[in-house]
Amino acid sequence: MANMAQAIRMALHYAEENLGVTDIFGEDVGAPLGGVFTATQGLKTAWNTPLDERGIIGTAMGLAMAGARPVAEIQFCDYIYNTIDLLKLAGNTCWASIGQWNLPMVVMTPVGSGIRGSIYHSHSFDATATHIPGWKIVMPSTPLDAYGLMISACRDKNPVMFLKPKALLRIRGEEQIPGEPGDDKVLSKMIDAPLGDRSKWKPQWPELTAYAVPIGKAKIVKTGGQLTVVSYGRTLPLCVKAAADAGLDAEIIDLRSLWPYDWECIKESVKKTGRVLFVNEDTEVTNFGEHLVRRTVEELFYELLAPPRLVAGKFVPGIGLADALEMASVPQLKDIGEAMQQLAAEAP
Amino acid sequence: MANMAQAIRMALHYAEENLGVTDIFGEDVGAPLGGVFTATQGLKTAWNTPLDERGIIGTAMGLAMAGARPVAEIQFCDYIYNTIDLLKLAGNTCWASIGQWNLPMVVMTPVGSGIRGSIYHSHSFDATATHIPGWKIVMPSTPLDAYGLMISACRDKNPVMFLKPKALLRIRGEEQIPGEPGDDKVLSKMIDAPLGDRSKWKPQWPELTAYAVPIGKAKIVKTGGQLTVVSYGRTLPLCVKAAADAGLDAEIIDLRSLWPYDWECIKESVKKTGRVLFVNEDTEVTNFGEHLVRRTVEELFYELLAPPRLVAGKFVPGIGLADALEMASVPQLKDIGEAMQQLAAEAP
Amino acid sequence: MAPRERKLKAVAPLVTHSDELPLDKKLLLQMHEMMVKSRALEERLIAMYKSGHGYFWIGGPGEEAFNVPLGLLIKKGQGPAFDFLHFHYRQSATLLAMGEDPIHALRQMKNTATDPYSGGRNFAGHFSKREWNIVPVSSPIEVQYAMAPGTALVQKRHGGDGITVVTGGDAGTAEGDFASCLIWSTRPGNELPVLIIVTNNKWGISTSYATQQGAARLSDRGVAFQMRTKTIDGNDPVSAYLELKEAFEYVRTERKPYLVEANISRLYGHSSASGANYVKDEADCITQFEERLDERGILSKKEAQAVREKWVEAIADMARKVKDEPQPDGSTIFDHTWARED
Amino acid sequence: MAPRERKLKAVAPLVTHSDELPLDKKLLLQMHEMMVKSRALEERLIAMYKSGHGYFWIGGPGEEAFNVPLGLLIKKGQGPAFDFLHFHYRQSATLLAMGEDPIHALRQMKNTATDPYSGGRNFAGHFSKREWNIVPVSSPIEVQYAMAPGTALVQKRHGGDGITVVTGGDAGTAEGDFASCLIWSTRPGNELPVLIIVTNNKWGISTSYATQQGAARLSDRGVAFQMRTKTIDGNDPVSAYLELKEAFEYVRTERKPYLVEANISRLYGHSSASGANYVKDEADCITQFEERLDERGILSKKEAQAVREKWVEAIADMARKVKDEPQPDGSTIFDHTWARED
Ligand SMILES: Cc1ncc(C[n+]2csc(CCOP(=O)(O)OP(=O)(O)O)c2C)c(N)n1
Ligand SMILES: Cc1ncc(C[n+]2csc(CCOP(=O)(O)OP(=O)(O)O)c2C)c(N)n1
Ligand SMILES: [Mg+2]
Ligand SMILES: [Mg+2]
Repeated sequence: MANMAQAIRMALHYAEENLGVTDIFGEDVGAPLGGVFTATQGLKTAWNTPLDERGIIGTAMGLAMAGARPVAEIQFCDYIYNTIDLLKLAGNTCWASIGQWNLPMVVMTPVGSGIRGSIYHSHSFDATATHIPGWKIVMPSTPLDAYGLMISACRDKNPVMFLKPKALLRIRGEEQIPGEPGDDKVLSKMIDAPLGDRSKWKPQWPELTAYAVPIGKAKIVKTGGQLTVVSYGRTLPLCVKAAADAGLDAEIIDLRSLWPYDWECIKESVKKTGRVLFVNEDTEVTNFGEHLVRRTVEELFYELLAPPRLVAGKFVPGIGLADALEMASVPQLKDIGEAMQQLAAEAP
Repeated sequence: MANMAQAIRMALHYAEENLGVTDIFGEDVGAPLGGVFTATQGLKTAWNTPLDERGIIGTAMGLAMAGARPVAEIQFCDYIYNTIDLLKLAGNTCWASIGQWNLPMVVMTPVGSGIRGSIYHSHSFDATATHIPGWKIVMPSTPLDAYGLMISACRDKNPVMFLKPKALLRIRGEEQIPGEPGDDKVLSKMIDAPLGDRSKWKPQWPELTAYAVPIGKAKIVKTGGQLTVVSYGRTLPLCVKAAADAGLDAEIIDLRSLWPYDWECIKESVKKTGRVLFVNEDTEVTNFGEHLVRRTVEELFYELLAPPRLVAGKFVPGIGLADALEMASVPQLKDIGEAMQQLAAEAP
Repeated sequence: MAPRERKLKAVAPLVTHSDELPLDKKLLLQMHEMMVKSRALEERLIAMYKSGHGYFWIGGPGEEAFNVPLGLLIKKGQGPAFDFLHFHYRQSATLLAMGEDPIHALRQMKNTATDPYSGGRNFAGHFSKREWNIVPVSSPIEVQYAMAPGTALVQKRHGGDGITVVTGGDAGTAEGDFASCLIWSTRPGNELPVLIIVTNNKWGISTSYATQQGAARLSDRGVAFQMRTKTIDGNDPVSAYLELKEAFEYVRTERKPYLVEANISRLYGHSSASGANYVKDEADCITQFEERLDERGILSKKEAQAVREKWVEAIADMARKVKDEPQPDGSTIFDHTWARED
Repeated sequence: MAPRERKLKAVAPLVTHSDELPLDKKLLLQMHEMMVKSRALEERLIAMYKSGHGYFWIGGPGEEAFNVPLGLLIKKGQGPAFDFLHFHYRQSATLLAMGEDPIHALRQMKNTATDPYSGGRNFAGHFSKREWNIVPVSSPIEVQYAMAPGTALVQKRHGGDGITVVTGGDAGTAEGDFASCLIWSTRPGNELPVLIIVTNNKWGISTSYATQQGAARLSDRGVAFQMRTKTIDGNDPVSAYLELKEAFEYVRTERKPYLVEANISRLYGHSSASGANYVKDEADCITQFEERLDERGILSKKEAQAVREKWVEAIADMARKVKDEPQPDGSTIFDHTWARED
């Protein structure tokens, strides 16, 4: 099966062929590199930009205004923080112009830890992104969802922030993307750029379809009755594994869309289990998981058997390079497992 | 009594005379204007900068590195959002250099609604600021606290973000700042720049003292047993008034320091009342009040008589100019009063 | 040894046409009327602010001699075949020259629900009009320079002669976005059809250009990028017209950028926050132009006065009309957060 | 009518000293040894990465001919009387030329607790040394250009001859912070003593300068600001030394900025992410310099080889030592969040 980088690439190929995507651009996004994580290799509308994140976001906005359909990349979300004003502007342009100007644009950026990226290649962006109104925000945890969410993002009339969990980009999926060949090696030969000279290389795209994951719809990865676990991105598969390891009957929800998010899905599950753990790896102060905790107590307080819990990144100024530093800074399998067990066992 | 703008000005004067403050700077901060809210009139180290927020924050960092003690202003917090990367860098420099480089710098910026500032002069910054590690963050609601917090900020060895609640800047205090003359008119004559030509004007500073409000310490504005209300900035006096209007025996806490914050004070109060309302005006998704809600359920769940509640700004892309739009977007007296009454009356 | 370095000088020529009126009489009169109409509009907006019919005023009195010719030269319409316009908040005169009804500016000033630009959400002077490719004027200074390459890129691909026009103030050029615009417009082989304009009134609120920026001429900022540049007298509508015309033609046909700095006046201070009173020691382009028109026998002072009265009155009428229009309702705050699905 | 506009050309001269060796033999040999030592260090760092003793490598092989003279010319010490240094991540050679012990770079590569720059928190090449005014090298590109005016301002006030040196890559000049540095260094009457350096290796990761930036010479970016500028050959240590010396002297004495662009090579690609293999079609400054030293009878190839072997070995010894040093403990993640109170 395709890995997530390949899945995104295929979705973007589909989108430039069928959904009107005109520009896939950013630092090192075009040939020869095709993106630092290979997610844009071989795409016909991919191009390289100056090293200027403000220019990238600004140009995306201009392109969208003029009728193009851009997919802009910020090479690492660690480098998006000088553009927050522009992201806010993109998010308020439709509203401020009372619907005159909408901005159909996608911004994608790799997020999170897991590759020993040190202080500046380990940032999360979900807390900051969810505080910016006017954007839709998605974050897949599987290649198939990455494919389907990218299709939806490229169809949306509004700005969509597509967060790519760095640690999962090279992990192969367990579900087939409609159209991809069954054999990984065949797929790789078709669409992965060769090492060495790429000037004559052209990808051979499989016959792809418009498989779409609707924005705003969560996925119940595993049903269960003992407690609810809500996560997304890198920590989602850890939640699945931790529950299995601990033999807990957890209901695990992959949120996938952070804004708008599938409150109905969370609510139904929490009503059933009475216990909920939210897991993400952004730093834990003014964190999106805290929004979910707040909403939970606001609407479901009297149905809770235990306080809703959050496992998130420590509130440290950065994620240190050394192994032990990264491990202690962002949730690991063990942390999640322990939190689940405690929550499942918690009694007043 | 002094208003908050005057209080800040006096504290800065004290700080440049006694605490080593070397540079008070930003757009229109120096003569002749002395700041768009007059908070820097007549200060001897105040100077005007190019219109470049990134340059302002970057220069502050450089000044702090070289042994100066800067107080930088961003004219409105609405215009700070292209500097978040620099703020993050300022917040991680000491940590990343394992303590070699600390940055004793203050950034001050007017925040919030209340002056019909429309989309771009009504932003709040507390949610964003509290998500940035390595900063101390303060926000006074009275002139005396503004004075005392600025003194502490100018003594701190770390970056301090001083949020100025715009709506309160021209409101006179009820407490005297040690040293200020009793008569407002006398004070104004001494330290407010005259209209017209100011080239020959010099302020006459009162004899001031190092009255300091420690960072991290909340203030119980009113004790009470029925419910706890935690707020800061513009909404704090509204909470006081709403409680009085409703005849509620509320314990009202002015947080004053957002980071680090006085958890002990909140905790003691919530233990006593079992009910807590958090009030701020930043948009309500991934909001600092949600962090406080999370911490409350995390540590005090079993002592709560009702779910902790949050009153915050609506999650709108901007605050519209027209009266009704602003009123509907951010908490007003009525909203706060209703929330208090509901919380006080809430039973499962 | 090779020579070490040279002290370099500013190189963009300053262009003026001080004593000439080499334009059609009809055009001269048209420009005059538009300038006067715009001034009447701005003065009405200020009066509205002063009498409590609006919370804040910012606008363009003093820039008419530049903004009117700019408006006349624009290729107006929707989509990439037409000009895309990233404007500053002082460009009511450009809109009026393009044919906009001044009543809408009054509506925005009074933040009525009928304000077609923002529905009562945004400040005066913050226009937006999609049918004419006028992208929303934004309060954050200079972000328009970061967006302009995007629309210009679409136009470059589209072909034809539609171009992007972006304007901003002198102080704002200190923001990095101005530099971004220069870089993104001159990528080798991908030069963009963008007319980059700076209106230099020598002030950013209370801070003078002379104290903050070391560039002798702001147009010199384009030189390193091998871009055409010039500094023009924006207080003279004739000079402005001719110089802008040449720049527009270059950008339309060559599909490459041109950086124009226009020296202009700020006639009522920065905004209502600084009082919005007439500044006597700044050149008033309308008075100056009327002097010349009178001298050449094109328009007498009396005739000019009549034009002014006509518009003052017309706009006063509009203001009366707007007075009774409804304010937006609090229940609408979320409207248009998302694009309409259709 | 006045002339309309002129097509303007890049104006900063390109300075080279190709055939001369007008420096002291002692200095030439010192520079050579430092260059070789730095190369040996970088090659060891790469080897460590390749054998799993580090997660990521980035560094400066190829820039030695520029970075060594730079380091030799710095006025080293703490506080505003000395030079403040805002460095790029390719400047190990500058540090070694300043007298730094190479073992610390190995420690940072291996993210040991003993790494004095970041305690195992930051990537290789991200130096920080307060005793020498070396501010932490930051991963975000170009932010150093926004901070440099701050340290230079303190130095301007302090008097004496301490200056600020800021370096960055060519691609990074597209960030607005580079423009901010030019603006803040040239405020009229407040010109700052800052040596602004761009090392132009013609690449930003996989993206070539030629495809993205229209400035013929990056040093031309300073022209509009009436700043001294030059473009030099950074692959020739003699040229680099002489040109930097002149620029340092100007900034030290005139207390005004100077913009220097140095053309240099990127000899092992961008970083370990692109393989970190030797790039044959880039000029190797050490090979070239050794050729010249040999020709002039200053240092034979054999002698040069001996220098190299000495340092390869010495650094290998250090690497062995570092191998057993402890990693930081997970419990320390919050340490140094706040400054120590004393
Ligand atoms: C990013 C940003 N910073 C600060 C402000 C506040 N502000 C509004 S106008 C202005 C001065 C602008 O001067 P200039 O660019 O010369 O334009 P002018 O008003 O003179 O036409 C400032 C500082 C803002 N709107 N945006
Ligand atoms: C703000 C920011 N954007 C993107 C990156 C990712 N990045 C690291 S190095 C680099 C290229 C830098 O090129 P240049 O400035 O020429 O320096 P060089 O590496 O060639 O010395 C990029 C894009 C970054 N570190 N910071
Ligand atoms: Mg101006
Ligand atoms: Mg480079």
